[in-house]
Amino acid sequence: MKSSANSGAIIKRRFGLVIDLDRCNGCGACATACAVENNVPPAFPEVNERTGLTWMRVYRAENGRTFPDSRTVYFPISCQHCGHDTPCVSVCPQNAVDINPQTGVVSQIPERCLGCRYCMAACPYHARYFNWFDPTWPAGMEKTLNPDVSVRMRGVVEKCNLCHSRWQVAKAKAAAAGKQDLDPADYTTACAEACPAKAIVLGDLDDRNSEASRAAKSPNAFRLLAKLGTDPKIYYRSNREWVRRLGDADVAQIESEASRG
Amino acid sequence: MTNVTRRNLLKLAGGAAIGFMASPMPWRLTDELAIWTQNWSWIPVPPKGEVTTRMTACSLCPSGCAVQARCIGGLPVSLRAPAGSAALCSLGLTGHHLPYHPARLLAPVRVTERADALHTNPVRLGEVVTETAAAIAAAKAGLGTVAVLDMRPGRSISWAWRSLLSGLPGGAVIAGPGREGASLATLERMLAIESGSLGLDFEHARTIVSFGAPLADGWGSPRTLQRLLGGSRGNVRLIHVDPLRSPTAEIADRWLPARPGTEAVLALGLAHVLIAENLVDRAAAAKAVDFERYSLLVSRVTAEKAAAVTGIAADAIIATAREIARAMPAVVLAGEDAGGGRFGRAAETAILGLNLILGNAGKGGGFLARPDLPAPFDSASLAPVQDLDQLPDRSVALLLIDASAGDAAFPWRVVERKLIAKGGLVVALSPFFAGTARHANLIVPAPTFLEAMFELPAGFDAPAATLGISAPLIAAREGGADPASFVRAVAAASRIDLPGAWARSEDLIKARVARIHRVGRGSVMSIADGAEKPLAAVATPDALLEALMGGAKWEDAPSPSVQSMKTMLLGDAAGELERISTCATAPKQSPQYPLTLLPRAPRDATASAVVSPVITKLYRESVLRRSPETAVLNPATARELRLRAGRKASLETAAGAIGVTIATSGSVMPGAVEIAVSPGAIALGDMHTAVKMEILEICAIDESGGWRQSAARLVEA
Amino acid sequence: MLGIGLFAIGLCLIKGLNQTNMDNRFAFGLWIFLDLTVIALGAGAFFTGFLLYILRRDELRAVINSAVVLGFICYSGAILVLMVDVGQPLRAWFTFWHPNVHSMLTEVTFCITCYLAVLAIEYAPIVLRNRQLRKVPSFLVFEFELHKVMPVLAAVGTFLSFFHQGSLGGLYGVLQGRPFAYRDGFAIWPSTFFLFILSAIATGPAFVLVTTWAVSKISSKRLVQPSVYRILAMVSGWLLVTYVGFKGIDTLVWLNRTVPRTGAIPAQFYAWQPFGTWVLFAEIVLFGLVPALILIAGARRRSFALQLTGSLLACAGVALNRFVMTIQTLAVPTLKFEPFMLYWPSWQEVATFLAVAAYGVILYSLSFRYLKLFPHERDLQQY
Amino acid sequence: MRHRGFLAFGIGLGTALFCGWIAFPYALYRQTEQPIQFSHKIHTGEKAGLTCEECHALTAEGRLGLPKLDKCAPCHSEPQGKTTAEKLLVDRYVSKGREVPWLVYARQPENVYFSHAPHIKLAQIKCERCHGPHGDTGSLRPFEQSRISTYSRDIHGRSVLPIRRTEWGSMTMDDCSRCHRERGVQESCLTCHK
Amino acid sequence: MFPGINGFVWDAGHSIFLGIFYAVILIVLTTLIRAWLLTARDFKSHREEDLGWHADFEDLPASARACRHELSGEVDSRMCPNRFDCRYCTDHPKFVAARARQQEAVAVPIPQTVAGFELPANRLYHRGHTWVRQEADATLTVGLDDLGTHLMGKPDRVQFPHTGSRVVTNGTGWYLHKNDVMVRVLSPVDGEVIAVGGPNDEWYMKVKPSPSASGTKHLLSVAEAGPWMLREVERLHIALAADGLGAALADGGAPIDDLTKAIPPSKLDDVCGLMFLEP
Repeated sequence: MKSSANSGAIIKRRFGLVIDLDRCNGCGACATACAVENNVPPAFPEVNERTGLTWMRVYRAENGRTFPDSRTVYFPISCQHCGHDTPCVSVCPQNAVDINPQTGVVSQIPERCLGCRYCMAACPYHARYFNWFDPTWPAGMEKTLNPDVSVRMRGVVEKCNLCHSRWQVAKAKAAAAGKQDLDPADYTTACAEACPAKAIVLGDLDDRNSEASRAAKSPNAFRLLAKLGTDPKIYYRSNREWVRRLGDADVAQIESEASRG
Repeated sequence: MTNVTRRNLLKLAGGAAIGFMASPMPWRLTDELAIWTQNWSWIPVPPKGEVTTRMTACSLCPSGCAVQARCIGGLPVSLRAPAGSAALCSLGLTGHHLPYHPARLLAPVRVTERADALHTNPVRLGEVVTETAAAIAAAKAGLGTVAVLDMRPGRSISWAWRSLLSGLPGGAVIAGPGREGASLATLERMLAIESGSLGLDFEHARTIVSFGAPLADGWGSPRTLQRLLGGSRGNVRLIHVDPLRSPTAEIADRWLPARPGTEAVLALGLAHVLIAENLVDRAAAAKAVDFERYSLLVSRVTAEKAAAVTGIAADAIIATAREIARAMPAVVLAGEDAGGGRFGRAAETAILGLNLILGNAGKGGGFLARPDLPAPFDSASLAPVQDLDQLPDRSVALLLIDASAGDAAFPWRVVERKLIAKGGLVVALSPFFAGTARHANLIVPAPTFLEAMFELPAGFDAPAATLGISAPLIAAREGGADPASFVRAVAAASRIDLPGAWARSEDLIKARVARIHRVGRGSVMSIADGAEKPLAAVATPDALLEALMGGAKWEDAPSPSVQSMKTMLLGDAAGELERISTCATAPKQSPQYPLTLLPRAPRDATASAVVSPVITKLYRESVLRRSPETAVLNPATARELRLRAGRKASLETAAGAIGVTIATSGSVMPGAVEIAVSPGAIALGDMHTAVKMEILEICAIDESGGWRQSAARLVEA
Repeated sequence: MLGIGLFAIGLCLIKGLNQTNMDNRFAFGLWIFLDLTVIALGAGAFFTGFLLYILRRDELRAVINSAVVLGFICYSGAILVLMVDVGQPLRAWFTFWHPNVHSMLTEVTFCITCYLAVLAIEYAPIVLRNRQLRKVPSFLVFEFELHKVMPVLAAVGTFLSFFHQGSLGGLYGVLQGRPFAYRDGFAIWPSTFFLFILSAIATGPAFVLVTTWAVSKISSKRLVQPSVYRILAMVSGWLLVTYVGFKGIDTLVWLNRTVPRTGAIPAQFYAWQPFGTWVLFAEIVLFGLVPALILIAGARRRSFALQLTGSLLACAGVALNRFVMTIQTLAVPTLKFEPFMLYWPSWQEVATFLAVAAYGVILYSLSFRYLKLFPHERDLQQY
Repeated sequence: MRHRGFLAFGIGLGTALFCGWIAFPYALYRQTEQPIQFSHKIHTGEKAGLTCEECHALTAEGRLGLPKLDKCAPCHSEPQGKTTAEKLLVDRYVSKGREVPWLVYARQPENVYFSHAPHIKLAQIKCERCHGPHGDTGSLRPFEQSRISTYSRDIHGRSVLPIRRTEWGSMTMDDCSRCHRERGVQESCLTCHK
Repeated sequence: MFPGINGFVWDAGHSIFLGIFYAVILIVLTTLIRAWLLTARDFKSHREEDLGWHADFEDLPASARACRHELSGEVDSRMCPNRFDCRYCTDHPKFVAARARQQEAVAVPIPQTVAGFELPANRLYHRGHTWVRQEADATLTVGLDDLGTHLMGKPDRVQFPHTGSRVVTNGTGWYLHKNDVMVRVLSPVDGEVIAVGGPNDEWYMKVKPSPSASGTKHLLSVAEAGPWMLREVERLHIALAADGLGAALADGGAPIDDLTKAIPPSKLDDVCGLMFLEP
């Protein structure tokens, strides 16, 4: 009885990131740390920015003015972990994508995926990536892979899962100590941890006194393409008006020379 | 009859089909095959084993950040910054990949050039030593001089080199060209300080006037950047002078996009306003021996004139000067760029001279003289440490490159022209067949980060000398050679006896640590718990070593004083500055080369000869950073010259041409071409792509050895 | 052609999809586009069957066999390509074992596989009618009985086809992440669901007409009565009119209600060359209304030339529509700061499809040679 | 003729059934012997009287697995008895300080993140629930691994059919999720997959 | 997919979707099985011959399927609805009745030869170019008519049913082999084969009509045979005309006795198929 009560206890969290675009200076440490943490393989020589695997991808965007008035902003974009009408969950033909009720993380299970890429067509953030190549590391470098994350195979889709392996480790640690819930200090994402400017913050958006939820409520916080109604759990904030306009969907197109070339 | 048998066969088949369907085989087979696709033998399997956490420090760039390694079965699988210490850059985060980099050398090699591609053939270490010894002999016999190109001066191995060179003709240790903080040498000469070296005190500066110092791209210790980025930026203001809309410019309070090459004029212009408006402590400034001449010289460079030359509005210049004066102490930097190198003597003198009239010498928030780290051993005679431009051209017969602890990006020609015409030998100590080492005739594989003990002497921007140690976590690969023992071997082979009882690098480091312990000054800062305790409290040298190995840093007690014999505002560049101050207009662009080529790179792309292959995430798998194959123009300029984004083109200067892809961005100064110097294909681990000429090789090199800008043109293919 | 194609297929299966020019933005490429087109054209099979067996338009008996074979070829070909298109063909059965019933793709997969089976069954009697095979009495009798139950299968086929043609449309209509493709709809079905059905059944007969004509040109035989062509043209024409009508309404609703709600601006969709507003015009008028009118006029005036041009245009129209839904949807950026992208298929992609096309041609010509695809052929030889 | 037809049919059926039911399972699995023999019975029985937890102990990170050599060394510094296994253990491993390369029957595949901690500590599940009563087995059966999927045979269970005679018959995903459902554990892919 | 498989839940979506799916599968399967059972049944009731003819008849060109009353000009255009089995035809009796009335008006002269082919009056003719003569002992003699004989000439080999076996109307009568072309001759009557003749005899089979056999209504009287024969000759002409073999049919008045000599083997098969009613 006790046991079942124990394991049955419901813990609902809504983990999300809040990214301060005014702090981000585009160093890319988040992308690198992410790749190291999640065993994302390096690029084949043939790979380009259209076929690469970047769970955390930093877009460079400009305000469209020209020198010296041109200003640059960096958008670190991972899976936005939509909470509602999640585009990818509903389209996957074989339940390889779902939302973890305990964390609100949108999962992508490479072992179940058949590589139809419908979810990629569905995702407005292009946060899902397809393994066009077999995963390969230089000889010996497989010794540096993270044992808590399985290496994906060619022909499947993969994406950010808020370093879910770290969540699992933290849960296990808590359980070993007989605790149901993990200690927030034990769980943060690689990108948040690596950011030199502390621009990325992970936290439970429902937990009123988590730093993340407070930041997410700040007046200058916004979510990408919010109007699509997918309720993403990744928030961005910036005091610069043009940046917010760039991130939100209901303003006229701003030419973006940046991500060209 | 045939019909009958056929019919029977049919029935047999039918029976078999039904039978199989009724057995688990087809279904299990389908399942097993599906699972097989999850466990393909060619998918790498992560290691299994005990999870441990170990502390060390990053030796890949001079900052020496503290590192916490997560190890599986003793081998690091991820690196991160320990709580409370500065975060790691992309290079540091992937440092544990470098021992497995495809460019990693596992045996000494001889480099030969065939069909415009470099090839390596393994040789025995003995051969390298004898050939080096032979070259030394030849040098002694008058063929030329012997020099060591040290990419990380200040390490105790430098003393080993210096004692090796001391007896040799023209023997000198050359600090890597264009390295961070090199410009301080100029300031040191202007101050003619007797002992120790200058250190920067950012902590107390209220204004940072950065002439091109790429603080946000890794310049100086990350602490500075964090202070600038931190929400509590509060009392420190950043004024950034840079033709590039760089990340540093993005975070600057004021950005002055001076035309490339006119920084000196801008500096003089600022000086003019500061003096004219009495914003400086004249009395302090007047201490300088050449103050009269200086003030006369700057008096010529009015704000208007400076504006005409630099392209920055006169009132902006005036406003800047006032801002500086308002928020003192204001430290002025002539920042080197990891890809663009130094400004050159004249410009550095003009820029750094501002510090003197602002009275920053020996002031908190300015420049402090700090005692050097103790030498690892005493030696009767030591070869000097010099800058490259102090070497006469075509003089060096034997050049030893010590790239064992890191590398830097510079045009090889700046070194090449110091070598004798032919018969000169270049021997490199480097873990990788990449970077500077590619220009050597012989390469000895040194251990790389995490494979051996590295010492991390103070960054130039620390107010006091500090020492950290990067402890090895991985067993050194077979076939490597320890730099110190290589020095010993060479010395032995050419019958030079070296002072001190040391065989390997560790011995040198331990010896130095022991000396520090004997000095007894300063304190030990532990990373694990952030506790700081006086060195006196550390009982034995071994205890100190242990602490440092565990990630602690020793920090000398600060001594905020600069004993300078005489201050010179014009240093040894008076002549050049005279000329600069007199020319009244912007530098002309030749019609043949209408563009100004600005090679740049962030530190994490150049501090090591190679980067982890996963750094492709930043360069090739996304366009966050532009690869060395991409030349970026202002759209307007592109339109003028009828160049289209995305097209292949050849980027040409007087020195040569390379193939690039054109990109456009509004953030680029009209008339300029921005291009990254690193990382190339090899640095990223792609050994198959044939090595083309690299961008730095076509950069023009000015008289003071700088290569920040060159006249160039783009021709669409 | 088949050889090269098979080689290309081999490459894609062994080396992986890096052989194609698809990428993370163009997750779908040439293959999906052509699959959708081919399946739309294959609709002729079920719709002719529907007209013949359910609505009892017996004139169509003249083309039903050919239509069925066409359908079979289109569907089997499409599935073949899909098998190459997915990253892990060996896991394809997961969709049946762990289906996500909310996904349009699941619906498509189920329906198409079922319908292929049905088509195979419908194909069987045509094969069994072969002069040699019918010598085996059991075959002959089975064929006879099978023929009697054909209406049931036709009904099932019709049901399935209606569904998956729709689901193929829904495939894109439901992508609320892609304002360019997203459509409002009824219940769980976006409007594209119904539009695809309409366009498919409208162009199916047209395609049958075109192929019949082509075959009779190549074999220089008269295969069916002109009246059959007329019926096909008439059916196709009127359905096309209906389709264009609804499509027009849908487009207006989409531009004025759906898109603004998603925060996007319709004008942006067509701001990127080469996909200007001309695409919209071509889709609805040039290859929609025009062929419809031509077809009807042709049927009225008994001018075969008109009927043929109309049919060709109609087929082109459905292809264009599928192209817009698949490729243009992916080309149009969703985030403000990302670029517009284009994509060209690699030779492997083209070759793979050509292989399937070759397979189709071969299978059809074999059927034509040995089977009786056009029952009236013989009579028409007489006079 | 008819009769002969049936004969042919029967033959086909028979061979197929044989291949499917008997030959196939035999051919599917590759058998390897454990490096040395080991008797759980002796260790758990009155002889040593150990409990599972004493060797298979839970670490602070919630990991639990086979005991390392340091667990064996204290008693087995020199052979306890005459068996070859004993001799091997001491000579080849204990004395050399090399870990015994046990082949793990119950190892889950790469894509699964399984931690014993929640199952033992929170749900209080007994070892036998999943591992069966091998605590009192006298010897180690050979390790069987599928030639195709590389899974240990214990994952799919002894029987080639997905029919479980006992509670601990197999360790497939369905088994996990069945138990989870019974206990009302919130489930999603990422609960167990990594 | 199935309850119990991981991920399956009893929600509306699953129930509806899978419900429909299984329904479809079920329908398809049952349809197939039904077809199969019917097949089995047909074999039990030995309908294969009949069904064979059924299929063949459908495949016959329209010209070959004209109703006998069209041939005799009693109706302008009529396709035979009963596969030449007038015994079960509802309209046939009406026509006969009508004819009876007419015959009172004018007596039709009975031709002995049509287009050079003999049509003996004491025989009944079948559309498959066979004739039937009712013998005194109530048996039926079956033979190949004049056109058939001329068409095939002297067959190399004749393949008869075993004496004692049953033949059915429009089922296989016997096979004629000529220059490796095999021609199936339809049996004009139901009954048991009691004797077989051959090309050398004037007849091919003697048949004892089965009690169930309901007469010879379906056979053409010599009067009807005339127009029919004309039509047949015309069909033959057209068939041959395609390769300009028209002339081969008749040199002068009398048709040559062995057309196979004149017709290229490639074409022979088709021509025979056309004339002997096998598509």
